[in-house]
Amino acid sequence: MAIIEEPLALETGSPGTVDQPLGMLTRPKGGNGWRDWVSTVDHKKIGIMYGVAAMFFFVVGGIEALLIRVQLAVPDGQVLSAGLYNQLFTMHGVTMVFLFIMPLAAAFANYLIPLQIGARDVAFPRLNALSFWIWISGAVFVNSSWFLGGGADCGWFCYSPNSGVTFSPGNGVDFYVFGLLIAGIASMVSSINLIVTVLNMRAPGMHLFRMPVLTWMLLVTQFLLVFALPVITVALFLLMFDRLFDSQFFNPEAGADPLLWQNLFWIFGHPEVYIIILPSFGIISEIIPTFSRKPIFGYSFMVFSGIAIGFMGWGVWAHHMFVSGIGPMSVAAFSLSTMFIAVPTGVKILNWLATMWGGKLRFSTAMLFAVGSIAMFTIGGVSGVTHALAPADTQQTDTYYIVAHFHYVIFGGGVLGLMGGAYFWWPKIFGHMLDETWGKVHFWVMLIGMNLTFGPMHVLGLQGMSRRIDTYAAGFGFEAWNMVATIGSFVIAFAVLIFFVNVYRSYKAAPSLPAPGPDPWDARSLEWMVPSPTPEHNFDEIPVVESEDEWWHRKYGYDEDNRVVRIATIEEAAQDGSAVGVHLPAPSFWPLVVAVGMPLIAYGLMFTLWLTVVGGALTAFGLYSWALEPVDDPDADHGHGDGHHGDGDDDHDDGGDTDEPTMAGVTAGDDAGGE
Amino acid sequence: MATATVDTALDTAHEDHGSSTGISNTKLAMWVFLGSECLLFGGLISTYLLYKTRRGPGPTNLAIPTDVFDIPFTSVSSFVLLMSSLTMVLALSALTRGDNAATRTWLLATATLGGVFIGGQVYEFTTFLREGVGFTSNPASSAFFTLTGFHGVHVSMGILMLMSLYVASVQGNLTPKNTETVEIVGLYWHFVDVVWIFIFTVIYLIPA
Amino acid sequence: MSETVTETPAPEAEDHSHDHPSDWAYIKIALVLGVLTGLETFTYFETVLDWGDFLIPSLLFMMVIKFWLVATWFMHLKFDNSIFSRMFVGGLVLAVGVYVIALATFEFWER
Amino acid sequence: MSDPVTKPRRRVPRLGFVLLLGLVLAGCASDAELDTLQPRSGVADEIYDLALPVFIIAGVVLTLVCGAVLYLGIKNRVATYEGDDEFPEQISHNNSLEIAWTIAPAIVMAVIAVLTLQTHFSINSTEANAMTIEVAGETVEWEPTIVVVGQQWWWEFRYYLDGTQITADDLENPWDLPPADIVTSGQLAIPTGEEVELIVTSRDVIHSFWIPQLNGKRDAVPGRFSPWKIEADDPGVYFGQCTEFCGLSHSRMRMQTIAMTPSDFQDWIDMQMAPASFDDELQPYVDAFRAGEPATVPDDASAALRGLDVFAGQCASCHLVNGFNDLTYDGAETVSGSAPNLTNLMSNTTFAGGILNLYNPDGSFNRDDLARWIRDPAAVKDNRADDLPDGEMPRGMPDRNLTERQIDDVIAFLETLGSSPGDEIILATEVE
Ligand code: HEA
Ligand code: HEA
Ligand code: HEC
Ligand code: CUA
Ligand SMILES: [Cu+2]
Repeated sequence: MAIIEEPLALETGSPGTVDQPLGMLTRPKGGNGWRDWVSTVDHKKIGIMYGVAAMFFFVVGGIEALLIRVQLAVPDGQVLSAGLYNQLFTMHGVTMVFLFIMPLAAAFANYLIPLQIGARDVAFPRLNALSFWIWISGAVFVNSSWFLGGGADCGWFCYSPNSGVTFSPGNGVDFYVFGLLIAGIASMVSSINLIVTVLNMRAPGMHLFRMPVLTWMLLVTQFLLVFALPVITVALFLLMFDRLFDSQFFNPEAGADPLLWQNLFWIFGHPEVYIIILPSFGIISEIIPTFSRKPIFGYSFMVFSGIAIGFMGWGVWAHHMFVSGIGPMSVAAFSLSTMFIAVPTGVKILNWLATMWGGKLRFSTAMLFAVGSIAMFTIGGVSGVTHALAPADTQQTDTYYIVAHFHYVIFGGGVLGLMGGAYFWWPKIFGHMLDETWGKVHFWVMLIGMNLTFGPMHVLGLQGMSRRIDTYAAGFGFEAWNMVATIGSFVIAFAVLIFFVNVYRSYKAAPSLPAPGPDPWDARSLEWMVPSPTPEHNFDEIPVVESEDEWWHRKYGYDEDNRVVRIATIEEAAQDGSAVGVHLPAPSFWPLVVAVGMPLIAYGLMFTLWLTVVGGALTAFGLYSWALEPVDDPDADHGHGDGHHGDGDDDHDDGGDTDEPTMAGVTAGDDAGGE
Repeated sequence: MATATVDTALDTAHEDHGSSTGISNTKLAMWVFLGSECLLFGGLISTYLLYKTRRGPGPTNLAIPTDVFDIPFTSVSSFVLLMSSLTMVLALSALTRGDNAATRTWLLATATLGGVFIGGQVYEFTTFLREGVGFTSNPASSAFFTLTGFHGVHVSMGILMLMSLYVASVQGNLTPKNTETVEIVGLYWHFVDVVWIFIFTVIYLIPA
Repeated sequence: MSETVTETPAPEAEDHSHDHPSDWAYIKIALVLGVLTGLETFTYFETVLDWGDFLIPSLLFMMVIKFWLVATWFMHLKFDNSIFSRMFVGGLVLAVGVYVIALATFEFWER
Repeated sequence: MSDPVTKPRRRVPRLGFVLLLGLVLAGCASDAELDTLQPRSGVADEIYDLALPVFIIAGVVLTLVCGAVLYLGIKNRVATYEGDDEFPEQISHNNSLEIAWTIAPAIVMAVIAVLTLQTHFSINSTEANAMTIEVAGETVEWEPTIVVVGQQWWWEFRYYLDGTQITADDLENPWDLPPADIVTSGQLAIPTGEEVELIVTSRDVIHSFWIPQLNGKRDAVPGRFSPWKIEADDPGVYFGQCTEFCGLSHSRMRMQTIAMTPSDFQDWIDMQMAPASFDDELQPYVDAFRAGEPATVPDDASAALRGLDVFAGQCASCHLVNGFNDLTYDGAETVSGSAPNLTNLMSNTTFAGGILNLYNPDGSFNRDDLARWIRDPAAVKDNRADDLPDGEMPRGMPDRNLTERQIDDVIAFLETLGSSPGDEIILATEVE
C-alpha cells in the first residue's frame, strides 16, 4: 500500500491535493486538545497513554483481586457465586498480565527507548500509534464481556477441553480468545517496531554495548514478544476454530490431545513471565547506579545475563506441566533446565548488590522501590526454584504456594520495579516531581501490604489450599492466613490510593515548586540531557555518544588521582530544548480507525456476522486511507517544526512495504517545510 | 520530501544518522516479522504432525488427509509456487535495471503462478471434501486444513501485494527508486515459498 | 532471543547492489530447485526405486537444500547485511528447537 | 540541582521480613489434613525429604540477599548528595567475581539437580507387589491397581480384581472402560503397606488427583491414562482435593483415601462384592424391571418400593445400581457419560464429591443432607444441569423436581443400598 503512498507523497509538494484523501477526516493538526492525543504519533504521548490506560486496568484488575480476597476471607464465603468467582480470577489474571503489566512496561519502552538511544522517535511512528490503539480496543473488548454475558471463566491459561464450547458454552471464552488475539497483534506490531528502533535508530556512537541496560532489557523483551506471540496466536486460532467452526483440535473424544494446548500456551507463557520481569530488571539497573553514585557493576554480565534469561526462558515451559502426565523423561529434562535459570538471574541480583557495594546510597522513593523489588523478587525467585524440583512441584502445583511465588515475582519484582520507574522518570515525563514523603509512605505501605497478602499464601499452599477455588471448608487450617491475606490486599489497595493521591497532590503543588530541571537525580543516561518535560522533538541536536553512561560522562570526569570531578554543570551540559524547525512525523487518525474495526470483527463472529462486515470494512477503509495519506504533511503547523520522518508502513500482517527511508535523525532545519 | 531508493538511503545513512546499521528500517522489520512467522508456521506444522494419524472417535475409521493425498498433483503445484519465486527475483532484477515492461511481466507472472497455486489448493480442498475429509472430520483433517489454509491466506495476501505493485507500475509509479518495496514484497513471497518447501516434504512426502 | 546482535560493520560493506547475481544465476538456481522437486516427487513412486531407510533423510536433505537456496539467493541473505540472517535464522532455529522438543514431550519421535 | 530527597529518616526495614519469618514458622496447623508438610507415606516422605533441604537452601539464599540489601542499605546510606562532590570509587566490573557468582549458584543447582533426579525417578518407578486377596470365594493374586476417573465434579474408582493385571495399555477409551469388579465414588479404599498403582484419566475436562499426605498430584487428562501411585503406611483417612481447575464446582470436588489393613481391606472387598440383595418386597419389582415389564407400584407400598419406582423413573437413566438396571443402563445422560454408581451407596460416608456426610457423627444416617441434595443439587453444589438449552448435556446432577414424598421414598430406597462401614470410619471421614 505504501507503494501507492509513495508517489502521492511526492505530489504533496502541491499543497491541498491529497491532504484529505477521502474527505472524511481532516488531517489532524498539532495541538493540545483530545484530537491531538487520539491522532498523535509521538512516542512520548503514546507512552503516556499506555501508562494511563495500564493504571486504569490495574485498578480494574485490583478490584477483581479485592473481590477474590473478600470471598476468600472466611471459609464458605458467600459473597460471590462460584460462576462469578471463576470469571473474576480469570479476568484478574488476564487483566493484570495483558492489560496492566505488559502495557505499563510498553509505556516505559515507548517513552524511554528513543530517548535512551538518542533518537527522535521510534522507527515507525504511525505503526506505534496503531499498536496502542489496537491494544486498547482489545482491552476494552475483553472487558466489555462483563456487560455481554460475563467474562471468561476458564482461568488465564484457559486449559482445553474446559475452554471448549461443550464446557464453556457462553461467550466468555470467545472474549478471551479474540481479546488476546487483538492484543497480540498490537504487541507484535509494537515489538517489531521497537526492535527496529533499537537496532537502527541509535545516535552516532551509541553502540549496542553502550546502550543503557534498560534499553537492553527492553530489547530482549521485544524479541521474546516477537517470537512468543505467534505461538499463542496459533493456540488461540485453534481454540477459536474449535469453538466457532467445530474443528477437532481439542476434542479428546475425537482423539485430540488436550496437552497440545498446554504446550502451546506455555511455550508462550513462560517467555511471557520474563516479558513481565525484564523491563523491571532494566529499570532497577538504571535506578540503582544513579542512587549509588557508581556505574552499574558488570555491565556486560548484566546484558548477557538478560539475554541468557531470555534465551533459556524458551527451554523450560513444561515446568508448568510437571503433573500433566508428560513422560518422566520430559519432566526430568524440564526440571533441570528450569533450575539453571536461577544462574543468570542470580548474576543480576548479585551485580545490583555489587553496584550498591561501596556506593553512596541515597534512598529516594525510586531507590526504595528498586531495592525493595530486589528483595521481594528474590523471595519469589527462590520459591520458583523450589517448584523447579519436579517431585516437590507435584505437591506444590496448583496450590497457593504457586500463587505466592508468582505474585512475589510479578508484584514484588515487576510492579515494585515499575513503580520505582514511575517515581524516577516522573519529572522527565511530566515536568514535576512526585512528592517524596508521600512516595516513601506509598512504598512502605505497599511493601507491607504485599507481604501481608502474598506471604501467607506460601503457608496456605503448603498446607494444601488449592488455587482457583471459590471457597474452602473450615477445619483445614486455612482460616487465619486467608484473613491476613485479605487484610493485606486492602493494605495494597490503600497504598495504590496513596500513589494516586500523591500524583494528584504533586500535580497541584507543582507550579509553586521549583522546576526539577533536566536532571533532578544526577542520573546517567541520555534522556536526562533534555529538558523536563521532554520537548516534542526530544533532542535539539542528536548527541554523539562516546561512552556508556554518556550523560554522566558529560558531567563528570576524572582527575589525575582517578577521582571523580565535575567537569560541567547540568545546565551547561544539558540541551535547552529550543531547537526549531525539527521535522516530526505528522499525526494521523487512521491508526485509530484501523484499530476500532478489529473488535467489531470479533463481536461479529460472536454475535451477528454483519458486525464483522462493518468492522472489516472499517479496518480496510482505515488501512486504505492510511496508505493514501501522505506520510508528510507540508501544511500542518507543527509547533516546533514540521514533521518529516518516514513512517513505516501501514499493514502489520502482510509485512507491509514502504520505501520511505527513515530519517529520524534529521536535525533542525535541514529540509523544506520548516517554519 | 526525500523519497530515496535503497541505494541512496544506504549512502546517506551515516551522514544523517538515519539508521545506525546502514540498513533500511522496513526491510529489517520485514525480516524480524519473517523470523516470528517461523514460530507461527512451526506451531501449525507441529500440530499437524502430532495429529496426522488421529482419525477421530471409535472404530469408524474416518478418512484422514494422508489417505487422500494426491502427490503428483501437489508436486505440480509445489513446482508452480517454486517457479513463482524465480519470476519474483526476475521482476526485482528487471526493476533495478529500469526495465518497466519486464518488471510488469514478471510481477504478473508471479501473481499468476501464485494464483495457479491457490487454484490448485482450492481444487485439492474440494476433492478432499468429496472424499470425506472435511475440516471438522477429525483432528488430522482439522490440522491439515488449518495449516494449508493459513499458508493459502499468506499466498493470497502476497498476490494482493503483487497486484498492487503491478497496478502501481502500470500507473507509472513503480520506478527503480522503489526497488526496496518490491524487494520487501519479494521477501514475503519467498518466505511463503520456503514454508511450502517445508510443508511439501514434511506433510506430503514423508509417509505417515 | 536467540542471538546476540553485535555492532554491524560500517555501511561501506553494505553497498552490495552491484554484486547481485545475474538473471542467469537465478535461472540456474531455479533449475536446481526444479530438479530437486522432481527428485522428491520421484521418491513417491516407490516402485521405481526403493529408498529404504534413506527415504526420510534424503527427503529432509533435499528440503534443506531447497530452503537454503531460496533463502540465500532469492532472498539475498547471502549478500545482505548479516543482521537479516540473524533475525530470520534466530526465529527459524528457535522454532525448530522448541517444536522438536514439544513434539518430544508427546513421544512423537518414538513412533 | 534541586534535591528532592530532603527529609531522611531512620526506618525499620526489617518489619517485612520479621513478619514473613513468623508466617513460615507458624505453618503447621494441627488439623491440617491437606498439609503437604505432614507426609504419611513413603512416597510423600521422599518428596518431603527432597523439598526440605531445598527450602533451607532457598532460605539461606534469601537471607543472604535480603541481609546484604539491609546491610548495604544501612551502612552505605547517605541522606543527600547536596553539596557532596565526593564520589565513591567507580568500580565498574570484576570479572573473576562475576565468574565466581555465576559458577557458585550453578554448583548449588547441580547438587539440587542430582537429588531431584534421584527422587524423581524413584517416585516414578513401580514395583511388582502382588497381594493375595479373595474375590467371591476364590483366591487371586492382585497387583493393586485402581483406575481413577475424574469427571465434573466427582471421582470414580474402578477396581479390577480378577487377577489379570490391568494396565494403561488395556484401556483405550475412558468413556467405555471394561466392566470393573468394584466401582466406587469419592472415597478410594486401599490396603496399607502396599504400593497401589493408579491409572488416572478423565471423562470430560482435566482434573487433578491429589492426596497431599500420600503423594503429589497427577492430572486426569481425558484421553490419557497416566500412571501414578499411592501408598499409606498406616490405616487412616487422607483427604484430597481436585487441584486442576475443572469448571464451576472445582472447589467442591474433593475426595478421600481410606487406608485399611489388608484384612480390613479384604472385608471391604467382600462387602463391595456382595451380590445386590433386594428384600422380598423389592425383588419382584426388580425382576419385572429386568424383564423389561415395569411393574406398577401401589400407593400403599412400602416407602422403599415406592422409592425404587421413583428411582427407576427419575434416576436410573444416569445412576447404575448393579443387579437392578445394569441390563438397561447405557451410560449416564451427562456430558461425561457417567454418574456415581450407587450400588453400595451406604458404604460410603461422604457423597456429592466428598462435600457432604452421609452419616452424622453419632453414626446415624444423615437424611437431611441427602434430601437437600436430591431436592436441589445445584443449591448444594453449583452445576449446569437444569434448564439447559436444547442438546446441551447436563454437567452435574439435575434437579428432578421430586415432591417431598418422592424424596423421602427415594431416600428410603437408597438406604437399602449397601451397609454402613462402621463408626470409626464415619468419624474419621467426617467433612466440614
Ligand atoms: C515475573 C514473572 C515470573 C518470574 C520472573 C518467574 C521466575 C521463575 N519461575 Fe515462575 N511463574 C510465574 C511467573 C514468574 N516466574 C507465574 C505467573 C507462574 C504461574 C502461572 C500459572 O500457573 O498461572 C509461575 C509458575 C512457575 C512454575 C510452575 C509451578 C506450577 O504451576 O507447578 C515453576 C516451576 O518450575 C516456576 C519456576 C520459576 C523459576 C525457577 C524462576 C526463576 O527465573 C527464578 C530465578 C531467581 C532466583 C532463583 C532468585 C535470585 C537468584 C540468586 C540470588 C542466586 C542464587 C540462587 C540459588 C542458588 C537458588 N514458576
Ligand atoms: C501482573 C500480575 C498480577 C498482579 C499485579 C496481581 C495482583 C494481585 N493479585 Fe493476582 N493473579 C495474577 C496476576 C496478578 N495478580 C494471575 C496471573 C493469577 C492467576 C489467575 C488464574 O488462576 O487464572 C492471579 C491470581 C490471584 C489469586 C488466586 C485466585 C485463585 O486461584 O482462586 C489471588 C488470591 O488472592 C490474587 C490476589 C491478588 C491481589 C490481592 C493482588 C493485589 O496486588 C492487587 C492490588 C491492586 C489493587 C488492590 C487495586 C488498587 C486500587 C484501588 C482499589 C483504588 C480504589 C479505586 C479508585 C479510587 C477508583 N491473584
Ligand atoms: C442427568 C443425570 C442424573 C440424574 C437423572 C440423577 N443424578 Fe444423581 N448424580 C448425577 C451426577 C453427575 C452426580 C455427581 C454430582 C457431583 O458429585 O457433583 C450425582 C450424584 C448423586 C449422588 C451422590 C453420589 C456420590 O457417591 O457422590 C446421589 C446419592 C444421587 N446422585 C442420587 C440421585 C437420585 C436419587 C436421583 C433421582 C431422583 C438422581 N441422582 C438423578 C447425575 C444424575
Ligand atoms: Cu476437578 Cu478441579
Ligand atoms: Cu514458567
